[in-house]
Formats: sequence, structure tokens, C-alpha cells
Amino acid sequence: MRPARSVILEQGLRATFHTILLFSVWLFFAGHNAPGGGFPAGLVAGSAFVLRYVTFGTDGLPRLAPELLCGFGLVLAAGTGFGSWFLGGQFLESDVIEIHLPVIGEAHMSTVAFFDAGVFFIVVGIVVGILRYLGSEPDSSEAETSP
Amino acid sequence: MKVFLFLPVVLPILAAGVSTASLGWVWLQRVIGLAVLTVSLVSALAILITVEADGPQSVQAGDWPAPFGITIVADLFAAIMLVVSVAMLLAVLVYAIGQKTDTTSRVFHPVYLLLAAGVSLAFLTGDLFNLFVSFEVMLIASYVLITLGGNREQVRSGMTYIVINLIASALFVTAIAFVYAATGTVNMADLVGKLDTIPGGLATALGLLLLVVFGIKAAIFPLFFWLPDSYPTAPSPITAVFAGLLTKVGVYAIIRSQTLLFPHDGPDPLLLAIAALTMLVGVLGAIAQNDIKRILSFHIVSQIGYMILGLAFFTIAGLAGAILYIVHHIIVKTSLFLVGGMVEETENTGALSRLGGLTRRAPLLAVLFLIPALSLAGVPPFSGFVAKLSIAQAGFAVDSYFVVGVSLLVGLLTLYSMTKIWNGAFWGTPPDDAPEKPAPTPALMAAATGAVVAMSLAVALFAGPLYDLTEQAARELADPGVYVGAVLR
Amino acid sequence: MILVLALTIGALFSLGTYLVLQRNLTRVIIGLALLTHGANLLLLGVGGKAGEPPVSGIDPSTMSDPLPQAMVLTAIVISFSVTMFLLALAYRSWTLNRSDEVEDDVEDRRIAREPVRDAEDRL
Amino acid sequence: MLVLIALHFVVALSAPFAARAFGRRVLLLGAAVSGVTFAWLLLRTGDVLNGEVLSEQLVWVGDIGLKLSVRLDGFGLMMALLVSGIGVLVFLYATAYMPREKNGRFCGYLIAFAGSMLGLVLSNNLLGLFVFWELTTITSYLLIGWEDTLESARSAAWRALIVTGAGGLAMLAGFILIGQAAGTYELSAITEAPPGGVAVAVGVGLVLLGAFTKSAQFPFQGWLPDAMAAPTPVSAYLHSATMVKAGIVLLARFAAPFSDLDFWQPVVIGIGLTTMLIGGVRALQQTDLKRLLAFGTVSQLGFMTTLFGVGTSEAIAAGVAVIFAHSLFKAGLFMVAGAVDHEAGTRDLRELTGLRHRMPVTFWVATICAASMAAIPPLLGFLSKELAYDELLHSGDWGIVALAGIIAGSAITLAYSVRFVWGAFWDKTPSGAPSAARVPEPTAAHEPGLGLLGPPALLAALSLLFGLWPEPAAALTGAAAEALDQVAEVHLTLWNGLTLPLVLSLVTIALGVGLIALARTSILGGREFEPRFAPDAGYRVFVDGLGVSARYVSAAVQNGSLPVYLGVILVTAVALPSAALLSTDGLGIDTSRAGSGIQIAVCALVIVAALGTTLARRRFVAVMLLGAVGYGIGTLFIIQGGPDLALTQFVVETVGVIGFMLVLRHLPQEFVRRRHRPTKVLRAAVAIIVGVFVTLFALVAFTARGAVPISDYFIENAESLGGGKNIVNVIVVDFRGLDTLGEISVVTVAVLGIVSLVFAVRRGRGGDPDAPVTELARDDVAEPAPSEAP
Repeated sequence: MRPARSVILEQGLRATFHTILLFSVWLFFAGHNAPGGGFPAGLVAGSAFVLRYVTFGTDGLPRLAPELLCGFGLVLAAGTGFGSWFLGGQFLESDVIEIHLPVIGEAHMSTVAFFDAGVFFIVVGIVVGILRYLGSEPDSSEAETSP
Repeated sequence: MKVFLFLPVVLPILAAGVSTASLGWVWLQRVIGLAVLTVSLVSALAILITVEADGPQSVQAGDWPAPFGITIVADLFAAIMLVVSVAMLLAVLVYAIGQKTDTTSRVFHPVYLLLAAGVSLAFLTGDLFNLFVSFEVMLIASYVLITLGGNREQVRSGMTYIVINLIASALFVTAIAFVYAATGTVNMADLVGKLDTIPGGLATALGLLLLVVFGIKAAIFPLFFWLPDSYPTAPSPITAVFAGLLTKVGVYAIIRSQTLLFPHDGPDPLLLAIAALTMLVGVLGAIAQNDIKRILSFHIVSQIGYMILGLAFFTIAGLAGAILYIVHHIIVKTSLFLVGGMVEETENTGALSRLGGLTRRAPLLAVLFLIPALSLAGVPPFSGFVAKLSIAQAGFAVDSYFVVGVSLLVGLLTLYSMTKIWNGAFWGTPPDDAPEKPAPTPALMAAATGAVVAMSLAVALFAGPLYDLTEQAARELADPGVYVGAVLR
Repeated sequence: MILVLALTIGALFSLGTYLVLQRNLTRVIIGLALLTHGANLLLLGVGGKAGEPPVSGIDPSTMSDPLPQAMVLTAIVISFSVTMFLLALAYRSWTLNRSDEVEDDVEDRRIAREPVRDAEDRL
Repeated sequence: MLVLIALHFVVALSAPFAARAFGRRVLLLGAAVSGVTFAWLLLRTGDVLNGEVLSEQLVWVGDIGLKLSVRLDGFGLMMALLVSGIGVLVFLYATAYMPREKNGRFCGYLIAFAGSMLGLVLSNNLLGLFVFWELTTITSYLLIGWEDTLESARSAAWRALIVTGAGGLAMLAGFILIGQAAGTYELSAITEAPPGGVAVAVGVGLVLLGAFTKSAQFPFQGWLPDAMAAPTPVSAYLHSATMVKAGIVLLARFAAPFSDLDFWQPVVIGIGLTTMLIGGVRALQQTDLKRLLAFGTVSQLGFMTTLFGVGTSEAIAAGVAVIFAHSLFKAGLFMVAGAVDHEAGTRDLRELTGLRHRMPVTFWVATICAASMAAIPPLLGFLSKELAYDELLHSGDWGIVALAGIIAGSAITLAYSVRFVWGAFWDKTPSGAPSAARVPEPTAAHEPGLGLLGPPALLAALSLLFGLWPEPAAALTGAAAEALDQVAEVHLTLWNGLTLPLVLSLVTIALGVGLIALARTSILGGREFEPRFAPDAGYRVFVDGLGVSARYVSAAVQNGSLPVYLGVILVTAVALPSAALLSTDGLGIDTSRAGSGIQIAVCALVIVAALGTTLARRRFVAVMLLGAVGYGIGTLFIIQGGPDLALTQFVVETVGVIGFMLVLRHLPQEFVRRRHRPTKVLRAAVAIIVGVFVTLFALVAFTARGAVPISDYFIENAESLGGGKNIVNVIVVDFRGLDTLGEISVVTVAVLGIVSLVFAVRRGRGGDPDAPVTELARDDVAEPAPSEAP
């Protein structure tokens, strides 16, 4: 079931892959003030891997196990909740901070960005998980059993 | 105090993240799981003590004022449920470690922790939509756990279970949409006042729709058919925790929503009918079965009827009885399934036709089974007796003679089918092909089961103070103002 | 509620129900997806009339209700996750049974078929 | 007293462990516990006979009136003395009787039973009494089923449990009715001021039901003879002297306050006499010595029931005396039967012969006990029966009715007493033996040891002693009767002069002898007789009916089919709220806003695509159309003003379709086609109902809104407090962050679940070999699935 490789597709992809990833980062940061945020950003980043999977098959997926991404995301998100408590606030309480970003410039940032980042990683995790476990794993195990 | 309200929910989520990251190291997962659930139990106890002394406690997530943010709120009912549930989760985790269930699949521990988080959140949340989310957390964890072994039977029954619950979830979203459409809010305390502003029939319709939604999870008649088909195939500790807890979360939601949002003045004929049919059909189903876990699964249904019965009277005595019943039932049902699991572990089967003579082969098992079995049937001096007695008294007090009569009859039939297990599995001769000595039971499994059985004995022994507690909880439930006051301070 | 939206929601529920009541697992999953779509659309629809995207700074009276949107967002992701798990289970079921059918419970069937007089023999 | 009761249970629990140290002698522990109780009671006897009442209580659940309160009055004292005194003897007897092994559990059960029984007879709180009542049920279940490898023992135990359990629950309901009417569950308070009313009458009726089952009254008597499957010490203790008396105890306690209820006398006397006669006749038909005695017990219990059914002070006094006498001789008789069984190896009176010579002491012990049962002077049984005759003569019309029945019953009693002694000890010709050719050998047996013979001999001696010197017995039973009914007195005397009761006694004996003479071949012959209409048919009908209805109900509702389950759920979900909506006036539907043109267009597309996916024959097409539905809904989100939603929806739909494709590529391209019109129509009907319901409910619900939605708060504060302009995003990550935390938990679990399943695939492709082969059971007719995979 591995898709046949196409040079043109591969070359095209190299360019688009990073563009899409950048777009997802932009979506992520834009999210608080314009449409976007952790969910869409994660899904968009995930779809970048969809393209890679279509092109390169399993090799196109990150080596990192997707469930680890989820675990990390969960720790980040729940940790943010705990963090605000450790700092004397309520669970999941947010605070607005001023930060300087190289591209976007001066920005109001809420501490919930960390929370949102957790969401982002988890969403990426499930997309990659679907590709790997519903796509690659059955392929390879079928390859093992077929003569 | 505020910390304690959050800990049973957020800590397991955080720990699940860590546990996920340590998929390769079972020992680390075990340590995390046990530690986190212990902390949860301690905080649950702290909540109970505080709530008992100072009345319902609430805290606003993110410090956003109610009804806009999500309120975490614990009244006595919620606190009692939380303590019992977390204690069961902890005991079953020990059992699962003893049985090595957690090595069947490496995702067991994180999923189990998230199940715990979902259950805790369901008890503590004061927000209808958040209740939906907590149900989903709990449910998807249960989907994964029920199909943990991935064998043919589990996949088949898991499919039934999942599809039914997805329908229930879709109905839940639908119900929330209707509620929001009519009232413009999803905070439960806020709903109390706003439901008064809409036409009575519409409010009743919303109440009934929610009753159906929660009734599917709680397995009441005629919505329970999925349960006996899906529970028995899961690994024993999983069935135990499902049997003890998950349906009771549904019952909790029914009691919470019916008392808070849709209170009645006297006995509700619809709920009385549902209770009677649930009890009766469940127990008749159990009598027709020949496998330990299937018999026990039908009994879950039957027992749910008693809890609904206590609610249906809409009196303080009835509610107190219902809560006492839930507490008793969670503990007893969990222990029965744990024993059922031990039988399967030692004898490799749960079919009554292939069992026999366990009183001699495994006397410890016999004791561990007999106590909760008699308790389930409501035989004194065990916990079930006190619970059933209080519900029967409450029923007679409001002249619901017929339904109470049914409940007593069901008690007899329960005894009948419990002794069917006893006659079949514990007495008689073992089948010819049974091994000389039964396989030894891992000590951890026996210890965990023993602890749960001991808890059920404690419920019986301290039934007096416990009843005082549930009565206090019932008083709070009977007066929605208490809850509303705690949330919308 | 806008009438055409209500009708669409009703249609989605109807078709979803029709599919869910079948025995073919793929169809059941598709039916569930339709039902979820219906429920999500309903949740959004109860926010009221169509309006501008809810972004601070514009006139609140022209804005659509943001809270249902947030809830729908949550609901979408949840149902997506569950559907994906269900697909994995469907695949598992296929590898085990080479069949895409939702089967009846074997034990229930057996008990239903067993001659009734057996009941007393086992006592 | 509570301490003594508790002591029983503590010792019972430790018995299995003590058995490891003491072996067979562990049963002496029981004798010790009962002995201590007996001694303590004796110390209190003087006070109680002087009218003092000792009471203690332990509040268990005060709010529901559940207390363990005990009260030592005259009646309680007599019963407690019987329970503990006979208990001592039974434990001593059991030490000799039981085989060496595994006596720890047996001993534990028996001590626990003794404790429960003690609690039962002393209980003053109805609910507390129920607790002990059920404990005796459970312990007797375990004891009857002691030989658990025998099917007969298991089913007998089960039957006793179900019958007495059913009665017990009826009784509980009765207790609650009476207690709620009286405002207390304390028996002494209720007796002093009996409540009235319909509820109480029903309650008393229910209590009677409980008493009748426990004391094996018609039509519930069948369990008791079956219970003879228990080891003999158990029979001697439970089924003669103690447990079966529980119902009688209750009748005795209830007779004084409630016997003036209209139905009391006819019902209780009727049941009692019927039981007495049926029991007696059935006893005459038995060939098993223990069954003979068991039916004799049934008959005697009927006798006592009749007396309390008459319910006058006089009858109550007589009833107490009969209880006392019966306990002494019946326990002795069972022990003798056990001794014979133990030594001769059989209890079948057709096989036993010549034991009179080989076991002379046993023979005399048996004869004395049997004679007491047959009311032959000068034994205690005679005194008590003559008292009963005397008192019934002074108890009004019902007393005379009862008297007539009792005389008939007593004649039969004499006949089966003779049959017992004859059957166990006499020399026999083979007339009625199973095979007429076989002449029974004189049974090879010899006198049992002191352990087996001492206890029954002591009981026989007491029957004789109290017959000749009735004062102590009269004092004890007199105090007991007084506790039940303040004006009741007991006159136990051997010689009252030539009175009418004496004449009646002689008549009874004459009748009995006449009966034996008339039916000599039946009574003194070994013919076995089974009635054509088994009196326990009721129980069979109950059990069969239960099995059938259970099967029927579970086959009807639990048919294992997912579509059926879902259909029921959906119809319920529609029906219940609809009923409420339809019964309400004043609900409006606002159809003024049909929607904009573009909305209508997109909605139409969505509906068409959804219809397409429903009807599609090919999986691929169905999934693609499902994707189209998703995109259409995303478009509707945009129109509705939700760009975030739309964005999410589009990407989710894309990934979702890919997920579908990844899985479906393994499956056949086309769906299996079905032809089964009825189910199709049904499905369509349910589908339409659901759709219509949702549409209408949505329109109604929205129209009803009066309050301002809470989202205004979010609109106002998103930027200032949440630090973001995109209100939806601020809600998701901040205002309602907890939802999101739950939601990402769901996502994580989904991934973990997929991992779990995939690795399960890897562990065993094709599934677990241990899993049972699933049999396909389908409603619909299906064509075989095409096997080619893409």
C-alpha cells in the first residue's frame, strides 16, 4: 500500500511542508486575537504531516511516538493550571504578560498560551497517531504476513 | 480547601501525561498511579470533612465568577460519592497490578488515571456542558479499557457499548443545546432560577430528555440492555470498576439534575414505574444467566432500580436511603466482581457449569464472596440490609406500598440468584477436569478484594453515623437554595 | 432558531438514526457522524441569528453568540477523537472476523433459544 | 446479654482457626459458649421469676429505628434457656457424632446459629428481631447444605432459604407497617399499646406469613422435611428445638395484642390445625426415621400455632407449656435417630430390626421421649397436653373447634410415636421391605457411647422428671406466659382428679390405639407411601414459574441486537419529552425567520449529501459524501459567524476522511445488500420520528427563551480580562479552560486507545486463540460478504 514515489511531489512538498508549519505557528499566535488558536494550528500542522505521509509514506512521519506528543501536551496544559496555583493564583487562572517576539513584534500574551501550546501538541499527536497507527502499522504488519 | 477541590481532577490528568511519557516503564507507571490516587483519596476525604462541617464548598476555575466560568462545587452528596469512588479506584488499581492486567496493554495506567479524572470531574462540576466533557473523558477511557485485550469478544461487546454511549453523547449535546436555547446558560445553579422563567411543560421536557441521557449511563429500564452484553467481557478489574462506578455516575447525574433542576413535591409516578421495572427486569435477567459475571452484570441493573426508587419518593428519607444505597452498592458490587475475577483467575472459567466445590478448594474466596453476596441481597446484618430498610421505610411513609413490595420481592430474587452462584460454584463437586489444586491467587489481588469487603463491613458497622451523613446530604439536595448559594456567592 | 437550519438539523438526525439502526458497522459509524453533525449544528444554531464573528471591538449587537461556538469547538474535537478510536476498533474487528457486521450477543441469543423447560433442570 | 450474643459470633469466627489446634474437640467450644450463656441465665432466673425485666440496647441506625435491643422477661428467659441448654447438649452430641475432619467451619456455623437464635428470642426491637431472624435463615442454609456434594442437600438448603427468606421479607414489610403506625419498633411498647387500623391489620397478616414459613406451617411446610439433609445434630437443634420455633415465638408475642383482629382466630387456627393433621398423616407414611420426626415436628408446630391462634390468655398459657415440653422430647428423639443412624448405618425403618436387644438403653430413652410426644402419663408431654385441653375448654367457641382438631391430631401423634419406636427398634418381618424376598438381618449395631447417648438420655430424664415433679417447669412456663399475657397462668399438675381434660386425654389415647389397630399394616409396616398430589407443589410451581418467566423476560428484552437496543433508546428519548411538550399549552413556534438565500442553498446541499451518504452502495462514496456534509456544515459555520469553528471543522473533516480511508481500504468496496422490508420500514419510521422531534423541539425551545444569555459577559470582558480579542478562543482556553483540559484528555485517550488496539493486533493477528468462536446470529437475511479486499 505504500504510495509510489514521485520526484515532483517530493520536491514540491519540501517547500510546502515548512510553509504549512509556519502557517500553523502563525495561526497559533494569532489565535488570541483573530481566528486561530491551538486547535486549528495543531490540525494544520498535522495536515502538513498528512502531506508528508502521502508522499513519503511512513518515512515522512516524525520518529517520535505520537502518544509522547500527547503526554507532553497534557503535562504542559495541566501543568499550566498547576503553575498558576503555585504562583499564588487560582487553578487555571490566567495573567496577561508583555513579550517581544522577533517577527510579530510587541504583543500582549496571556499565560494561557502555554495551555494552548499543550492543546497544539496533543492535536498534532492525534493526527500523526492516526497516520501512523491506522496507516503505517497495518501496512507494515500486513507486509510481514504477506508472502 | 480550594486546592483539594481541584486535586482529584487535575492531578490525575497531569499524572496521566507523565505516565503516557513513561510507556516503557511499568514500575514507574504503577508508582505514579498509586501515588496519585492516594493523594486524590486524601483530598477527597479533606473535602468530605470540610463540607460536612462548613456546608457546600465551591471554587471557580480560572477565578472567573459563576455563572460565567466553570464552577467546581462539592456538596455533601458529591463529596460522599467522590470519597467512595476514589477509594474503589485505588483498590481496583492495586488489584489490577496484582493480576498484571496493566501489562496486557501498556496504555492501561494513563487511561485509568484519566478515567479517575473524568469520574471525579463528573461529581464535582457545577456546569452542564462541563459535565458532558467529564462524561466524555470517563467514557472514552472506558472504551479503551473495555477493549483492552483486543480479543474477539471484547471487540464485539465493546462495539455495542461504544455505539450506545455515542448515541447517548449525541443526545446529551442535543439536550444541552435545548437547555441553552431556552435559558441562555449552562451553569447548573444559574439554571435553577432560569428554568422557572420558561413554560412548565418545556422545563419538564428538558428534564425528561436529561433523564433519558443520564438513564442510558445509569442503565435504567428500558435503556439498560447494552450493559449486561458489554460488561462481562472486559478484564475483571475493569469490569469491577465499571460495575461499581460508571453506572453510579449516571445515577448521580440523575439525582443531581432531578433534585436541583426539576424538583417534585411528592412521589413521581414515572420514576416509580421506572424503578420498579428496572429492579424486576434486571433481576429476572440475572436469574436466566449461567455465568458469574453475567449474573452480576444483570444485578447492577436491578440494583440501580433501588437507587431510582429512593429518588422517586422525593423525600429526605428517600434521598438519604438512595445515597446510602449508592455507597453500599459501589463497594459491594466492586468487591463481587473482584471476587468473580479471582474465581476466573484460579479456575480459568466463570461458567457455573464448570465450577464447583470452591468452599473447600478456596475457602478465602468463599468468605470474600459470601459477605458481599448476602449484602447485595439485603440480608442483615450487612450493609445492603440497612440501605434497603431505609428505602422501604421511606416508601411506606409516602404510601408507595406496591413499589416497596416489588423491591422486597426483588431482594428475595437477588438472594435466589446469589445462592445460585454459591450452589453452583462454591458448593458441589468440581468438574472432573479441574486441576488438583486451584491456581494460587496473587496476594495483592486477595488483599485488594479483602480491603473492599472490609469496607463493606465497615459501612454496615457504622451505618448509624453514615446514615446521619447521608441524611444531611439529602437535606442539602432537598433544598436547591443551598447549592445555588454555594455556587453563585 | 432559523427555520432552514432547524430542518437541516432534523434531516441530519433522521438520516443518522436510519444509518445507526443498521447492522453494518461502517454505516453505523457514518450514521453517528451525521448525528454528531446534527447535534453540533443544533448547538450552534441555538446561539441565535447569524452574525459577525465574535471578535472584540465590533458592535456586540451584530455579533453571533460566542459561547455556543466554544462549546461546539469542544464537541467537534471530542467527537472526532472518539470516531477515530471507533475506526481503529472497526479495523480490529475486521482483522478478527473478516466481517463488518455488528453481531448479536452470543450469550443472549443462546438463552433466548434454549428451551424454557431447562430452567428447572439446573436448579 | 448483648455481650453474650456477641461472644457467640466472636467464637464462631475463630472456630475455623481453633479447629487447627483442637481438631474434633473444637465443637466443645460451642458447648462452652452455650454453657456460659445457660449458667448466666440460671443466675438471673430468680430475679426474672420475681417479675424483674432486664433490658439492654445498642443503637445501630437510630434514625430509622434500627436498634438491637434485648429484653429478658419470663418468656425470653424460657426460650433462652431452651436455646442455650439444648445447645450445650447438641454440641456435646455433635462432638461424638461428626466425623473428624473439617469441623471448624461446621462448628462456626452452629455457634453463629446459636447466637442468632439467642438474639432472636431476646429481641425487643422488631427490626433487630428481623436481623437475627435472617441470620438464623442464613446459618441454617449453610448448615442444611453442609454435605454440599449431595445434590439433595444443596437443593434442600436452597429451598429452606427461599421459603423462609420470602416469609421473612413479608414479615419485614409487616414490621415496618406496624412500626410506622405505632411510632416505635420496640416490641414491649407495641404490646402495651397495640396500634390499630387497616395498615396494622395488613402488617399483622404479613408477619403471620413470615411466622408460618419459618415454623413450617401449611402450605409452606415442605422445606422442613427436606432439611433433614443436614447432619443430625443440626436437625436436633434447628429443626426441632429452636429455629422452627421462631415463628411460634413471634405468634406468641403477637397473640395477646393482636388476636382480637377479625381474621386472627380463623386464619391461624385453620392453618395450625391443617398443619397438625397433614404433618401427622405424612409422618405415618415415612420410612426414614428423621423424615418421620420432621413431619412430626411439623404436626407439633401446627399444634402450637393452633393454641396461639385461639389467642386467649388460657390458650397462650397452654401454648407456652407445649413449647417447653416439645423442645425437650423432640431434640431427644432426633438425637436417638442420629445415634441409630450412626451405629446401624441406616435410618430406613424397613432395614432396621432387632435393635431393641442390641441397644436397650437407647431404646428406653427413645421410648420415654416418644411417650412424652404421645402424651402418655406421667411425662411432661402429657401434662402440657392436658393443660391445653383444659384451657381450650375455657376459650370460647374457637377454643372448642381447636380442641376437636387437636384431639384428632393427637391421636395421630400417638400413632406415629409408636411407628417411630417400632420402626427403629422392633424385630420385623420383611412384609414391606423394598424387595419382599430379602429378610432384613438383625442390624449389626451396639449401644452408642456416652457422647451420643448422654444428651438424649438427659432430655428423656427431664421429660420424666418434670412430669413427676412439675413445679420448676410450672414456675418457668408460668413466668413465660405471664410475660406474654399478664393474666395468663400455668397450672402444670400430674393429677387433677377425674376431670373432663383427663377424660379427653384417655379418649385421645384410645383413638390413637384404635387408629393403630385399624391401619396396622400401614402404621406398623414398612410400606412407603408418596401422595399423588405433592403438598410442596406450590414451591415447584414458584421455582418453575420463576425460571420460565426469567427466561421469557430476558429473551424478550435482552435479545442481544444492537439495532433493537438503539431503537428502544431513541424512541424513549423522543417519547418522554414529547409527552410533556404535547401536554403543554402556550408554546409557540417562530417560523418567521426562514433563513437567508445562501443558508438555504448550503442547507440543501448538506441534506442532499447526507441523503447520498445514507443511500450509497460503496463505502468510498459514502465516506466522500460524509466529507461533503462536513464541509457543508463548515460553510454554515462561516455563515453563522464562526470562522474558528469553520477552520477547525474543515481540517477535522479532512483528517477524518483520511482516517476513514486508511481503515476502509482494508474492507470490501461495497456494503452487503440486505432485503428485509419490515425492518427497513421500522427503521425509517424511527428515523423520521427522531428528526421531527429534534426540529420541533429546537424551534420551541429557542422561542421560549426569556433570560439574557451569559455570553454577554464574555463579549464584554474577553479583551479586558482575558487578554484576547478573539472571544471564542478566550472562552476556550481561559473562561472555560477546564472544558478544554477535559477535551484534550479525550484526545489523548483516543490516541492511547488506538495504540492499544494496534499493539493488540500485533500481539495476536486474527485474535486471541482462547476467545470463543463467535456464532453469527442475524435477524436480517444477508448475502455472504464479498471477500475480495481492495
